[in-house]
Amino acid sequence: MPESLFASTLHALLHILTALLLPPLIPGLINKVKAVMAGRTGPPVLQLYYDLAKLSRKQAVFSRTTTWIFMAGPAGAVAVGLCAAMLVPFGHFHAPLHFQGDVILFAYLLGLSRFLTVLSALDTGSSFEGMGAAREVTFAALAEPALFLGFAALAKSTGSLSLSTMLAHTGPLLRFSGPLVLVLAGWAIVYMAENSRIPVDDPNTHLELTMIHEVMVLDHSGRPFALVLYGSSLKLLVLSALLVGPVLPRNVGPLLGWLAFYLALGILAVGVGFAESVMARFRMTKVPQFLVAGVLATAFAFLLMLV
Amino acid sequence: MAWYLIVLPLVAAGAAFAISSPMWRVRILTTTAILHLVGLLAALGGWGTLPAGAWLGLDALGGWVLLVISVLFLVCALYAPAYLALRPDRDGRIFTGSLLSFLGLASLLAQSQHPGLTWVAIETTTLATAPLIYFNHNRHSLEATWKYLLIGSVGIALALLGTFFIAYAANMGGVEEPLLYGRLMRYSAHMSRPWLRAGFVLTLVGYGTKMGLAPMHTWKPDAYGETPGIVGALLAGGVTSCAFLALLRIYAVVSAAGEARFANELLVGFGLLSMAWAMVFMVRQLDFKRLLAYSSVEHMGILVLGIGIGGNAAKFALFHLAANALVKSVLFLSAGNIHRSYASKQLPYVTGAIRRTPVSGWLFLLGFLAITGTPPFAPFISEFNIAYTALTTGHPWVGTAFLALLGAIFLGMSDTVIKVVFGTPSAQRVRTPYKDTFATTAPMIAALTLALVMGLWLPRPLQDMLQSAAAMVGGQP
Amino acid sequence: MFHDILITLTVLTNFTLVATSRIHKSIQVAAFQGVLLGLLPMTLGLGFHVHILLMAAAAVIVKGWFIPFLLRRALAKVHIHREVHPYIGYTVSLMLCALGTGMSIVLAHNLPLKPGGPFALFVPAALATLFTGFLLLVSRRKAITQVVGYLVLENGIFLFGLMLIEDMPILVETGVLLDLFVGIFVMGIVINHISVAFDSMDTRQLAELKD
Amino acid sequence: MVAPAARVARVVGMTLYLLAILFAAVSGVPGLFSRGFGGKGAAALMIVSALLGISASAWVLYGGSGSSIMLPATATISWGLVSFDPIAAFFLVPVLLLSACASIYGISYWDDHHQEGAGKVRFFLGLLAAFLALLVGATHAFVFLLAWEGMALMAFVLVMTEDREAETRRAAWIYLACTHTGTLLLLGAFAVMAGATGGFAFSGLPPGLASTGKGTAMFVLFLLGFGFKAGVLPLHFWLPPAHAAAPSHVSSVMSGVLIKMGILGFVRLAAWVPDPPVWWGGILVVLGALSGIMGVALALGQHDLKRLLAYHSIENIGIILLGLGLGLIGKSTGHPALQVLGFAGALLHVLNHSLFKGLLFLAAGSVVHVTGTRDLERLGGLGRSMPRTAAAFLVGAWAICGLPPLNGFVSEWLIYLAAFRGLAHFHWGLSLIALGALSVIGALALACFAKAYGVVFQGEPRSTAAAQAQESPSAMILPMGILASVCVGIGLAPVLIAKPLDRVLSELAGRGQGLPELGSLAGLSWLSALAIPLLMLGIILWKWSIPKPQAKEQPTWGCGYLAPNPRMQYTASSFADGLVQGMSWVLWPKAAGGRVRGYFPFPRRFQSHLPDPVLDRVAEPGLKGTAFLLSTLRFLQAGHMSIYLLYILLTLLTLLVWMVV
Repeated sequence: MPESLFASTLHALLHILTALLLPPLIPGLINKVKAVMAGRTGPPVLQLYYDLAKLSRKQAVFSRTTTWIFMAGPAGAVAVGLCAAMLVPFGHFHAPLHFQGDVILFAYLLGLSRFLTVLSALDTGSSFEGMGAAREVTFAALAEPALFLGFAALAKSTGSLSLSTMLAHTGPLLRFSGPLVLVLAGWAIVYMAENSRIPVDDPNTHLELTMIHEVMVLDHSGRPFALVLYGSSLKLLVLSALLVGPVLPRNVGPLLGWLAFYLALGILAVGVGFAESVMARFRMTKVPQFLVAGVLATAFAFLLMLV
Repeated sequence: MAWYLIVLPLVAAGAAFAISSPMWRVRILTTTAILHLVGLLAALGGWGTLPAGAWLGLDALGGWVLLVISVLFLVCALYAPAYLALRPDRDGRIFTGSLLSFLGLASLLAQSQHPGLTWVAIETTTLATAPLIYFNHNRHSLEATWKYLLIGSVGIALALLGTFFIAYAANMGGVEEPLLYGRLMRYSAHMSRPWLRAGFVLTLVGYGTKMGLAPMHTWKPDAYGETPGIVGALLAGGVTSCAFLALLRIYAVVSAAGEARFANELLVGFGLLSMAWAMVFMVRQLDFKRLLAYSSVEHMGILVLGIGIGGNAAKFALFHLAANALVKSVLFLSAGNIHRSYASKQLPYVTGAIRRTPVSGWLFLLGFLAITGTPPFAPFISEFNIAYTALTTGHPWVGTAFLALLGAIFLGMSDTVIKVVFGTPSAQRVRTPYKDTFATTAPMIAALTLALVMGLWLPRPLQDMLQSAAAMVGGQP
Repeated sequence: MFHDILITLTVLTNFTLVATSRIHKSIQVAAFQGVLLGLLPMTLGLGFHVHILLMAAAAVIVKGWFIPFLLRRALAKVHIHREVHPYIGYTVSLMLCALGTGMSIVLAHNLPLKPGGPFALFVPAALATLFTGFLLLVSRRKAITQVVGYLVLENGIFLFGLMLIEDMPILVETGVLLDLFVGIFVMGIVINHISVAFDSMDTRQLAELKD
Repeated sequence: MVAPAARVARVVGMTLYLLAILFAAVSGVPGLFSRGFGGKGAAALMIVSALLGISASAWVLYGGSGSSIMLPATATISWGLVSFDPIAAFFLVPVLLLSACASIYGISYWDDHHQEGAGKVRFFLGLLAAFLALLVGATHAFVFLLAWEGMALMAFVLVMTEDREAETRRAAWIYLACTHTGTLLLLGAFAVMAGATGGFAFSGLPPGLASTGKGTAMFVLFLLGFGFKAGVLPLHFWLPPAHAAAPSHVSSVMSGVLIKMGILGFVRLAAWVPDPPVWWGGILVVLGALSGIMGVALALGQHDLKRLLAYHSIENIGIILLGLGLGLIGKSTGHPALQVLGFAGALLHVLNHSLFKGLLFLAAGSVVHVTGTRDLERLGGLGRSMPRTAAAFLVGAWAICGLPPLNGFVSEWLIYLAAFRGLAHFHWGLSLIALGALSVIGALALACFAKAYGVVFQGEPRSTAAAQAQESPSAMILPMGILASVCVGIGLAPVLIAKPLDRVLSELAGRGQGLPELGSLAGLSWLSALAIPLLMLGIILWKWSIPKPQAKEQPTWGCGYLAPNPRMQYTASSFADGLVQGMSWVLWPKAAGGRVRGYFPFPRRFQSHLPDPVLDRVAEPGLKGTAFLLSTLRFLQAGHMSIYLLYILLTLLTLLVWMVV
């Protein structure tokens, strides 16, 4: 869409602000929904903001086994998350950074944040965190192809290699057409795996042996832990944006567009909260099959587009 | 023709046999070798002009082969003094005498233009080299000599019959004495085909036995395994070359008579069979001297294969004759040194040669690499070109088989060689006083260098000589 | 005519050689064959060239007397009289010999002869004798018997050489005489070393070098 | 008639190139005479050679003109040709850079006082570098084979350095056998090629040849010959043992550049062929996917640090082949974009892999040097005792996983772009294969290097040797620093290598075919635009999160268990177990040992390992079986002379009968 320079700067600013400020809201929303579903009052929606503020003032305690990587991990993850956020379109406006091939960069930034998290987990030498790290990389190996096959499908339909155009205008691929639905289904699975939500992982159980993400950050505290929490919520936002992008209404005005985006985010969060409160998490051994289903879904999407 | 090339070594042989001082004997040996090479180079100036009707004369083919033998002999002669010094127990008389008389007879062979004379030369070479094989005077060397003599004599008897056949073929064609090769080739059109073919088959089997083509090669591993390395070098590079030359002469007549296709099929068949047979026995071969013997069988196979393929390959078969002789001398001499230092030539006992005899160990390794066709050593050039000609001139399957066999042989040979050369010397073997010295290694280094140079550059006159020798084998008189 | 009879006798001696088990006898027969071959040149009606006489003398003296003499002496040294347990039994040897003779005849048919020579039987006989020599070499165990085999093989070649004696005497003489010399040389080894190094002359003991 | 200036300009590159070869070749010579000075002398000469060579490459790649010289005639092959064209210039850079780093490293890694035969190692390393440098410029069958075999043999001797170990001898033999087989295949290929073109010089092949039977035979032979060297599955099996057995700086040169010479071969082939059939590219893509996935999968299961790295070399060769294959498809179907992106990605990955794999092997070497073991399960916690080595290894791991903002990402990104663009074309299936393979490889590589770095450098030391580790001397750190900084440099400013790549690409496209510039197809500058803020942001946040000095240090939380000890840490095997078990249907891991039973169990051992599917399951049993079959033929020479004479008789009879019939 032809935009004036002013408009686009405005959009960019809004985009950046959203990326910086919005993330902690989403987990809060999800938890609220879950609490309500469970008939509890639950923590306030802004709880995570409070936690972050408190943690950033707290003195950190850390294992003497660790090296600088232990600290650098969370920081890097946040930085990476922000960069990734600059690539994803929020709604139907071009992301602040968009160029041919940013899809791949986006996917690899996710990989990078995983790498850093895993390393800072291993840095403690705790067998629990080692276990978590092992699971993280194992499941990611299955999530990655699903993500890329989805990109492949979209790229083939739009002929573009940039998220901004790929997600915003899915070309001949109509919304709610078979392939797109399959892609989104596959990505939904990726979404749960990457953000360690139920049914892949349970963000707020405390049985170390059953956890993936939580168990990797057992030893973090203080500011690093704040970064960890913020980073994961950021990841949640980014992937949500990826997920809602294609289904948003097109060719609406800027204001409506942004509103639609926020609304969609909210709906997604509520949906996640709902899902988490009605279903239990899988046994560890079931998770791979679940992820394979995601791969198959995206693969079918690609094949469907050829017929 | 050059009488002195024949006479000089024979006289020297007589002298070496007569005098008693070992020191003088080896001096005679080395000086004769040097003089022979010098004289040969001088004589080679005129290889082009061969007087018709001469029984003796130095043509391109004979000149080339004799040059190879002479160089090889020089290498061995330079090695001999140090070796004889190591073996005071043995009588150097017969040894030196036989060596020198072999040189004389080889010169006779190379210059002979008459099949009968050629045959006589080969026969006498056999007799002259028999005492060399018996050098060690133990049961094994006796057995080896017995096999060498009896199998060799039977083979040569067949060669004589073959020569008779060809003579009869010529006789039926109305060709009278003297049956010089030149005349045979000129009148080959009239010769009786059946006799000619039968004659070729007989000479092929006969001289093939002497060369060591499978399956007539059976004396070879025993003989090479039981003789000193120096004799092995001379047999593998010299005696075989003599037999090969004799075979080539007959082949030239046959191909001049237009029977080349018939002969080529036989040669290719024998070549491949020899390589395959050698391969079978080189895999897991624990005795590294027998390994070299089989490698010699393989390379005889390569020679006849090249001739059989013909054209460019024939030329490079002749080139390979030289390459093989040089590298084989390195291999046999270094193997001899290693054998001497370990007092064994069996694998479990001989390991880590680069630690006990560094120079010989490295030379053995390099020689192995050279003989298996590693550029830029000379054998690579010939093997490459033979393969290339085979693949591109209508023998694709022969070429493929050739390369496959080369590969398999490399696998088999490398296994043993690496075990011998690397690792730590095994504790079971007591260390003999032998140590690498300049005298026992310099000749090998020289030979290897020569092989290297040949791979990169060959003087123009030698190239021309090679060319016309190949043409001669091809049947142009 | 006469030479045909001699040739026939030669072929018959072949059969006797492969059939006999006593070493003395085989030496005798070999000597007899040598004499036959020696007489053969005379009967060809080629006149009495020096060459022909030379050949005849060489054959009769060396093959008929000298070599048998040496062999008998060797035999006296080691006390063996029979070729026991040959690799190939005597009856089988006989059959093989017959087979070989047949093959030689077939082969000879494929080798056209100069018209009008007295040599009709020479080629088959020569090949048959050659084959017999081989048979003895292959099938016997004692070194002496193998030497006899080698001599018979030579006889075959000698027989063929006679066809060329007229036209190219030098070739034939040098060849044949040298061959005889080698025969003697080989025997020298047998007699002077093998019987010493290995107490009997059984060539089974000469099979230590192998893969 | 060229102007003198132009003539001078033409010879500059070649002169420098030849000088570089010369210096490299002699670099080991001083070491043979003086023990003390040897290492430094070799390093100095090699550095000079690297400077000369790299400036020569720069000259050619940034606009200077390449040139070629004729070597004198041999007895047999008319001319030997060496030409210093952009391709040679491009490949020369990693060769000399890595050799120089290796020889600096060698000063203290393999010094005269501690190791046997240090002079030998230096001498042959110099020769190896020289042969490699000659090989990149060889454009004639004879010179090519000469350099090829020379390189292979030097490498063989270097692998054999510790020949007292039986394992080393075995590894070296396997390597020698494979490389020689490869050479024979190449020999056949060149023969066929010369038969078709009538010359041994690498001129462009005549159009239409590639699709004939001759062309097919040639391609297959080249594929096998170069594949052996490059370590393409299933011809990879020599690679892990050889890399594990060799001294680490040698492994870094071998893995960094030696196996790339197989790729060089493919690149040359791609340059000669004007009209490659599509299936050529297709085969490369399929083989690439296979090598990539299997390579990284096998790497996951290793617990020998150097074997792990070796398997990753196979994986990266696979990635390079994916790029080459896509480029080749582009060339045959006439899609310039595909061609540019695929080839550019492959070439850049060649450079990148040699950088970070060299770096990784040097770092691994310094670990081995200090702790004396390659076994992951006995290492750990080295990040604190050897911070520099750890940092170097981290950079290498980061880059090899293809993570932004390092160089590994740039090349994989280009190949991804090629694959994505390929989706739009007719042969979308191959592109999809490439895409899927790349994504799987990326994820698995990340897992594998998280494991490697985590187990070696993080946590608690698992053995006393690891506990007493000290940082390696600076002569070993310096080369790692150089390589690491180049990795970062390319990652941050990939624009700089766009022009050289364009030069090589135009060479690859063949004469007269204009290609779009790489810069116009891939927004390389965007990467830098994003990478730099990313780093800054990360550093700022890191600084912010670093706790005050008086921060409390505690032992790692044992989740309530009070007496944790180092042996309780998650091991390398258990880290990879999930993935290995998941892929057990292709990997066939072997496990021995029982599970723990009862309330008061006795001590139990458990060990698992991952045999190489080709070497341990096919090649070795096959060779053993063949050898046995052949040994059953030994009866043919039982020593009985009668039998021997019988052979002669039978031969004679057969031939006579054959003649008559």
